[in-house]
This record gives sequence, C-alpha cells and structure tokens, in this order.
Amino acid sequence: MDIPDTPRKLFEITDQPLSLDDAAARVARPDCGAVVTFAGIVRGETTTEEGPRSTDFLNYEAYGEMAERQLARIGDEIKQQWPKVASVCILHRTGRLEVGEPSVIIAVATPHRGDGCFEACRFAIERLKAAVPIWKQENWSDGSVWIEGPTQPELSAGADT
Amino acid sequence: MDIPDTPRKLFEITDQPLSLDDAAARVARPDCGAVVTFAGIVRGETTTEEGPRSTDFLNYEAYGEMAERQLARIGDEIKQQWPKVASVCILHRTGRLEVGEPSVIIAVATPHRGDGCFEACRFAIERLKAAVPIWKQENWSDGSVWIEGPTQPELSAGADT
Amino acid sequence: MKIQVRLFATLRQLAGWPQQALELPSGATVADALAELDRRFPQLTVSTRTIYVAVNQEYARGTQPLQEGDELAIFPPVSGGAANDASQV
Amino acid sequence: MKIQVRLFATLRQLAGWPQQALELPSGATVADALAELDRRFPQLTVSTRTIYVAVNQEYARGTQPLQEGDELAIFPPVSGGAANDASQV
Repeated sequence: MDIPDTPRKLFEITDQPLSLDDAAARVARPDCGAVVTFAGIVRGETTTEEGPRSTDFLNYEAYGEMAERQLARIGDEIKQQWPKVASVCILHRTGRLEVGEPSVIIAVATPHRGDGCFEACRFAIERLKAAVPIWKQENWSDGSVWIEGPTQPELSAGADT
Repeated sequence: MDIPDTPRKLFEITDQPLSLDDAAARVARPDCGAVVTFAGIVRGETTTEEGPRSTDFLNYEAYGEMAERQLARIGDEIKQQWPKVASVCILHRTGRLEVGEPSVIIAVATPHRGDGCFEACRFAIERLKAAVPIWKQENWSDGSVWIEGPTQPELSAGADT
Repeated sequence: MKIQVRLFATLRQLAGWPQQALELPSGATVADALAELDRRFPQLTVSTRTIYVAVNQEYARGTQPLQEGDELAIFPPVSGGAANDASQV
Repeated sequence: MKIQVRLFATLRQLAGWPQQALELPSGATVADALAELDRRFPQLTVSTRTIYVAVNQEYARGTQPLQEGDELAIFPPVSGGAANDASQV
C-alpha cells in the first residue's frame, strides 16, 4: 500500500487483472485510517431455480470512455453523500475472466471507519450495476449468452419516444 | 486470488506485512461472488481536539494465542448472525508499523453482495477493537505512549472482585 | 448530417458491426435515428427491444436532437459488476 | 500451587517482566492472585487501574478459582485494530 509517486487512475476500465492492494494504494491518503473494498468475483458454481449451474468463464465488454465517465460520476455522488470520504477508486476489467478472478474492485478511504466507507462502497457497487455501460457474456460448456441486467426505466431511450 | 492448495490460516496474528489480495484469496470459494474487506491503516496525520498531530510509527503487541482464539470466535459469531457468510479472515500485524501500512485486514466472502458481507465486515472490526487482546503504542517525534482502548465493563476483572 | 453509431454486446453481435456512420436529415432526433436503424438493420429489432441510448457518452432520451458528428451509442441494459448471476448478484 | 502470570503492554513495562511464576495458596481466586501481585509488585498498581484478566486465554472474573498450572494474563483495555486514534477510530 505504498503511495505512488505518480497518481494512478481512480476510475478505470482495463483488460488487465485487478488487485485489491493496488486499488487500496490508489486511495491511500496520509489522514485516512480506514479502507473498505468490494470485489466482485467470477463464480464457478451458481445456485439457480433450476438447480446448480457451472460457469466456464465470463467475457466482459465495456463502452470504455462512457463507463469511466460514469464511474467518476459515482465517485462524485459519493463525495456529496458522504463528505468525509477522502477518495474512491473503481476498477472494472474487460475481456475473458476465469472463475475466481475479480471483475470489479471498489476501494473507499476515510479518516475513520465510521465516516461512511462501508456505506459508500456498497452504494458504488449498486450504482455501477445500474448505470455503467458494461455487459457480461456467460460461457458454459454448451454455449454462451449475453446477460442483460434489469431495466432501469429512467435510462431507457424508449421512455418518451 | 488463486485458491491455495493448502489452506492458510483464517485468523492470524503475524509480524509480517499484510495484503488485501492475500486475505481475499484465503476466503475465496467457488460459490462466492462477493468479497468485502476492511483495512485499518496507520495514519500519518490525525486531527485531535488540540489540532493536527503527526505520528512517526506504531508498535503493536498482542497476546497472540488468545488473540487468534478471539478472532476465530468473531468468525463464529458472524456465521451465526449472517448464515450466508461462507468465509471470514481476520489478520492483525504486530511489531513496528510505518505510516500507510495496514495493521488489520478483514475479509468476508458471500455468494452475493446482499448476503451480509458488508455488515459482517463492519461487525468484525467493531468486535476486534472491543475484545481482542492487542495493544498499540503510538510513537511521535518526542515520545511514545501505550494507547488504552475504552473500557468494556463486562470484560473487566474488577467488575465483581 | 452524419453521426457515428456504436453498438455493444447483443446489439453488436446482431448487427455484425461495432461502429458505423449514419446519414440523417438535419434536425433528426435520437428517435429518428433509431427508426432509420430499424429500417436499415431490421435484425437489430431496436423498435421492440429494451435499449439504452447515449449521445456523446451521456444517457439520452428519444426526443434529444442530434448534431453533426455526434456519437450515438445503443446498448442493452447493463450487466457489469459483481458476478455471474444477473438476477441475484 | 503455582500459576504463570503474563503481563502485556503498559503492565509489562511497569513490571519490567513479561512472564513469571506466582505461588498461591490452594483455592486462590483471580482476585487473590491480583492482591498478591499488588503486594509484591506495587508499581503495577493493579488495584487502582482498569485491567482485564484472562485465565488460560479466556476472559475471567475476579471470583474465578485458579488451578495449578493456570496461565493468568493481565492487561489494559485493548487498543488493536483500525488506526492510531483510540478515541475516534
């Protein structure tokens, strides 16, 4: 968790493997004693209504420029809602991800643990899943499918066309 | 975040540097898609009622055997309170820690992000600070002092002596 | 006027292309662009499918007027984030 | 009977030793052990200080009877965890 000499991006879409230590280093501040992270991991086994299902790997595709802009906006929303949050980092990976690899990592730093780091981290993953243009393709032994998330009516172009 | 062949300790007092990626790997499970971590970091600057104060380094001392037992008990409490939590890891470092280094790392893995990983992680750090036999010595440019935490009346030997 | 259309995920696969220029009459809106795409690329089924639209990387409504050089992105509901279970994770 | 006494943090520094055997009459309780320590090591000020006690690595009350070979740990309120600010972090 060394503080880097040159600042690294806080909101990044990347095809490189993600690291929690790296994300925590990006939010490190001398006056911050608390860092909360969330990692979303590719599951190998999922319980569904039809019973257990096994995933081979995932593919993530992103509208990179817009996605990074939306991630930065989540950071702005967090600082408005939790003013003691000193720094937010959100990284999302694209391309092929194997079971056990993190697809998304969020890190939030605050001076103290009661300053909103847990709440802000949770907020970030909820917002990311609702509004950031990234899509996942699930791949099983016998095929693949693009997953569509739940519709957010306020974002749909058809709402007033 | 590879799953190790040989299981590593989930509750550990160690004089070695801590890593979030390492803690997340220790709780990784094939059916877990969410990992939340908390890191407590040595602050270089602290705002106090007397104004800003600067820390040189910290020393942590632990009653190691009892501390690991208490950490494991926190893990048990979590699994009772949040039955969907699949795995908990709590690591605390001892010895000299420089500014920016993590003194404690907690990792909680659940199948989904709504299964209690945020709540359990928060619970763990609160319980750790109340009941796990570890002490910190703060070192400034002009001296040092052992920090005593707030008294937990139910733990005090004097309560009924 | 000419705009750039970008497609993602299912829509990109249905169309077979990720990006293409589209010629539109001056004053056309997002809805006009979608109607033109529906006519030229019926396999996209943009008229019956739940889609999101962004103009120059900001979410947009059908009523939004387009300008020469705009980037119009069309994509399905997003599914990034936590893990491989859209309905539950 | 003989027990092992372990001290930590401030108490260890005040006493100048981390561990020592203590001879006690059979049937002695934790409170008896603390009184004996207070007599032999007044610099520990165990009678006026807020301390926690553990017997064989479990928190214990003053009324708890001790057994031959028990490990009695005495320590100040704990301050591990998050960061360098006991009152706030």
